[in-house]
Amino acid sequence: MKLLEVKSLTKQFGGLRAVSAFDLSIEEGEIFGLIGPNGAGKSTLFNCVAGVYPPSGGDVLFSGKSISGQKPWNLCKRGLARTFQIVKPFASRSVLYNVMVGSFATTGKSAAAERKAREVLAFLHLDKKTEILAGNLTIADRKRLEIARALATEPRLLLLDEVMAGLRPTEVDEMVAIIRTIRKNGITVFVIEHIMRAIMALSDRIAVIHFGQKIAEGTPAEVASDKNVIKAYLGEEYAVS
Amino acid sequence: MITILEDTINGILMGSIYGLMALGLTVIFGVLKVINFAHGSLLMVGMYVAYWAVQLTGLHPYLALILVVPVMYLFGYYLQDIVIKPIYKAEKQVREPITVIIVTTGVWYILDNLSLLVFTPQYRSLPDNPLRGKMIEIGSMLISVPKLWGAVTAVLTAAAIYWFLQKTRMGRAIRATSLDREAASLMGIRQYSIYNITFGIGTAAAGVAGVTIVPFFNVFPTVGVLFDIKCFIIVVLGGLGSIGGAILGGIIIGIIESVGPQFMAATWTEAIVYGLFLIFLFVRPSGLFGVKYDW
Amino acid sequence: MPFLEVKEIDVYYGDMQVIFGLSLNVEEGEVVSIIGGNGAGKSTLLRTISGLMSSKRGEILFEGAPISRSEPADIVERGIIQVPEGRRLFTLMSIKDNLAVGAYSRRAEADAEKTLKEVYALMPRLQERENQVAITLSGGEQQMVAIGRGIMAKPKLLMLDEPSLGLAPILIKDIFETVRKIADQGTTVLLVEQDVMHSLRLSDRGYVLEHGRIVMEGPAKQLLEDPHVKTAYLGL
Amino acid sequence: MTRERIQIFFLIAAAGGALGLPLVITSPTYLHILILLFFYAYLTTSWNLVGGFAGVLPLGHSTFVGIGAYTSTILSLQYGISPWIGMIIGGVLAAIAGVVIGMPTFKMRGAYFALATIAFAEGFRVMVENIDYLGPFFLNGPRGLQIPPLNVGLANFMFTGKSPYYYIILVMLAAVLILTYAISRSKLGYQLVAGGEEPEAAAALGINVARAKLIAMAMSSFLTALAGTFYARFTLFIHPKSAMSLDLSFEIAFIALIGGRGSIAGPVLGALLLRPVGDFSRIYFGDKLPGLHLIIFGVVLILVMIYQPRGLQEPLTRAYHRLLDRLSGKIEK
Repeated sequence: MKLLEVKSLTKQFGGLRAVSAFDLSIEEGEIFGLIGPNGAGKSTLFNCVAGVYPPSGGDVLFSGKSISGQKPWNLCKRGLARTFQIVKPFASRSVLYNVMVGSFATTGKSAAAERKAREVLAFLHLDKKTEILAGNLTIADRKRLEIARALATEPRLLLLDEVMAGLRPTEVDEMVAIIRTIRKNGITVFVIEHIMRAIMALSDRIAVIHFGQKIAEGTPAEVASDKNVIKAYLGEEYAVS
Repeated sequence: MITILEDTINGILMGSIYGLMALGLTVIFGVLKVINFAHGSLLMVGMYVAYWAVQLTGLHPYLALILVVPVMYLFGYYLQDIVIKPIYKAEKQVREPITVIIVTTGVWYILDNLSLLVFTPQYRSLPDNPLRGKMIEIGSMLISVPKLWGAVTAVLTAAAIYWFLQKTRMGRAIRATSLDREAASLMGIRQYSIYNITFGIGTAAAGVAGVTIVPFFNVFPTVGVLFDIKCFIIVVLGGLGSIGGAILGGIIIGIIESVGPQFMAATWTEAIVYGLFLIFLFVRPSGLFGVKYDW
Repeated sequence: MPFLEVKEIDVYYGDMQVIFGLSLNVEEGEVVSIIGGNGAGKSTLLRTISGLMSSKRGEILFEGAPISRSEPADIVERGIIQVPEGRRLFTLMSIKDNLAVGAYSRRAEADAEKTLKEVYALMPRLQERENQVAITLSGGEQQMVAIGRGIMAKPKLLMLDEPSLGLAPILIKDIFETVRKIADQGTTVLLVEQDVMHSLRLSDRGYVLEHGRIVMEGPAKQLLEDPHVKTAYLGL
Repeated sequence: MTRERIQIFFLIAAAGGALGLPLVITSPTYLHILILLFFYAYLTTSWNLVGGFAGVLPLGHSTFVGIGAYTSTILSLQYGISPWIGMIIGGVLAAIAGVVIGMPTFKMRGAYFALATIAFAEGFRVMVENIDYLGPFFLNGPRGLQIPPLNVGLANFMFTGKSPYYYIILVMLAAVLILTYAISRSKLGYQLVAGGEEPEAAAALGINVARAKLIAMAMSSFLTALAGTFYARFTLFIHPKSAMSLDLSFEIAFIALIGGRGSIAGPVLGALLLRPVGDFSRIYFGDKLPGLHLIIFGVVLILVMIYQPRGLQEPLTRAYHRLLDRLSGKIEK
């Protein structure tokens, strides 16, 4: 079943068309990757799906129903959670507090929220750091905290915005493993990523965006050998060689 | 009919003076991105400086500008340097740090009550200044001479500041800092000394306003409170950071205040002004001028 | 003695380390590229050299003098000029005023008129539109103004942070040609880029930056041939 | 003895001390000062629900004091309705006003929000000053309302001595503190903190930030209005320049900011530290040095903002925890 469908989505900022007539569909249980050079429109597309911007044209469907123009908090309640490229922890509060904010999305009871939060923290190997202030975490832990908060809202679809940026190679590998387990637990994952190695290893399918348009889509192997993709990333000379 | 015309003219004159009062507030906001809650107190200090300058030297009130402007400039310069700068350094990442509002409120309380201690609550007015109570008669209309001079000064001051910001090297550096602090510092502009200078200019403008008011208005320690909320309203009306907007906003308030009482109890006009202010805050927080800043 | 020498610096963003024991050199008259993906620490490195951020450890020397504790304005006075990522023009000022602010520093001010002529000779389009407000320009034109503003400051060392960012391929070519001309006129250039191909072609030497560390360095030609560069940027 | 036990012991000691104080302090002046101290602690704690937890800077809370004071006073003077009932009605009216003010203003940026709350408060005060009769209700414009000291008794919220007022405000303060504590641990508390600190992230986690803030505003203005009734019954005279003044709004915000917004202890600590400074400098220097306490307030405010931006509660809490550690360690040995 198609969990997320993006139909001919367009987003215009003043005179700039950041995303134009973009189509995309993600099956339930998939890990889907979106890549593209800096400034290609990845984040804009992502933010349109996540309800930050209303699209200028086209439609977004979540499990068959249109969600375009919905506010982020409503999307979260429907089962669509996201992380931020620039992590936004509630810095003055503990790790546990941060995750409880997420788990309160599905419960009104503090005890239940705490139980859920501790579960998620254990899953992400943050259970030894529950009392540390979020502002004092390392970047790798902050990225995990960001995922933990999103998971605590019990999503069906998880949007991950560059969760590997700034991580060291070993940390990237750990993150890949975590995302695989998340999928195994039945959550569909939509990743934007810059680190090619990771996204190639992780995704079932990948779409490539360049100047707001889709220039390729397919399995990692298909995308990596696509002429348009090589040109977009490395310049024409590489494509010839 | 004649009375309404007379009231309108007097409203425009007084309104221009209001605009002059608000000028410093808008200049400081334009660069530091902060609403200086102590602005009314700076006006009060300006009025006292003007008052004493005239009292002690016997100068014509307007000649006192020679003293008032530099004194107030230095006062503002060091106030920013000593009291407000530490907050900016602590909150570098924040574009419009709310803590600065709190600190300037502290400055307001200190200045008002210090002047209460030093000058006592006594109301003071310049005894026989050459402008006192003078009126021009045009037909059957009476126009206040000190307000006329005040309005002229307001327009000239606004024009001078505008010219300075547009045409001089320092003015361009101030505008650059207002638009992008970091990019400006990559051009060799020292952000904090620009802040000091801007605060100095804003305070000096409050001093000029003080000079224009003193000939027809009493000076007392809490006189700033009468004007500061009016100044906030004016700058929001005209567009925060806009120099032309400050004068225009002042004129609007001036007209409402002087023509309004023809139709209703004078105190109701005050309520109308607040209502207008709130409408602007909600509907058009960038003020009358569409662009965010006109410089 | 190298022109610019960065010695073993550690840089933190808040309490998060972004640069780890990084060293590099730039010789006078060279064009040097630093390439690396998003979040590798490229911008942080330039911001540290410019004095917008400070290093917790290590040292930065320019013409032999330590500058790691200097204010940005003092570093500008020494002749290190950065053209920041995303242009960062003074949006509501005219092109002419943007360029004038470029010559704010004392060492640039005296020659401002002469430099302005040079900038206009290099990028004639800017002269045609000198009274236009910066915010109304296209991305490519804005980048030209940003570079022009940098030249107005009379740089000894010009640092460019991703000048190709968000520009169409045809404009990217223009921008790199302009950088080429600037370098040919004798200005030392330190270029930070994701556009590996264009930037390395233009450069004498290059460094590859990953996760806050230099992982490779060498003559630009050699890096262009290197399989790791391909792997790092395409995941092939 | 464990830390928890010591804490409970401290709590009981503080409660016992507070309950017993009127027995020790017989001077009506000092008791008056204490009552006002608790009154301010109550107001700042109520303010803290929006000003602290929701992370905005409201500077017009005296409006709600005024609504509470006027509502219960008019109802009791003109309709013979018990002030206790008027107190609740005033609270409800204030909560409605709070929501009406909050709806458009919570979308604004920080400085504009502060200005808008000032404008609302001042506009409201000016209106009351201009109105003698609001429909059937007699407001008496700028002259305000006098409450004749008749019908002494609990039902009429009127007493001859000061100590009943002391106990009433003490109970109110305790209640608002317990409420704040409960909110800070509830879903709403988490939502407010999250929304105040990182609104975008909060929205992505399913929080309707604007709605959470409105709920907090409604609660805060309701509670603030209750204090308005207390103020009216305690002073027996209200007029716009006292009950709705900008000075009162600012003092509430100042005390909370100096004490430490967003924490439970902060506003109370602020009142404990600053009110006596104000009162005693007024008593001893009021003639010679008028306004001295306000200068002190201003200086303290600036120093706190520069050196302890989270307020005085932060170092004090740290010291308190060290004390707890030392006590529990010593006694265990």
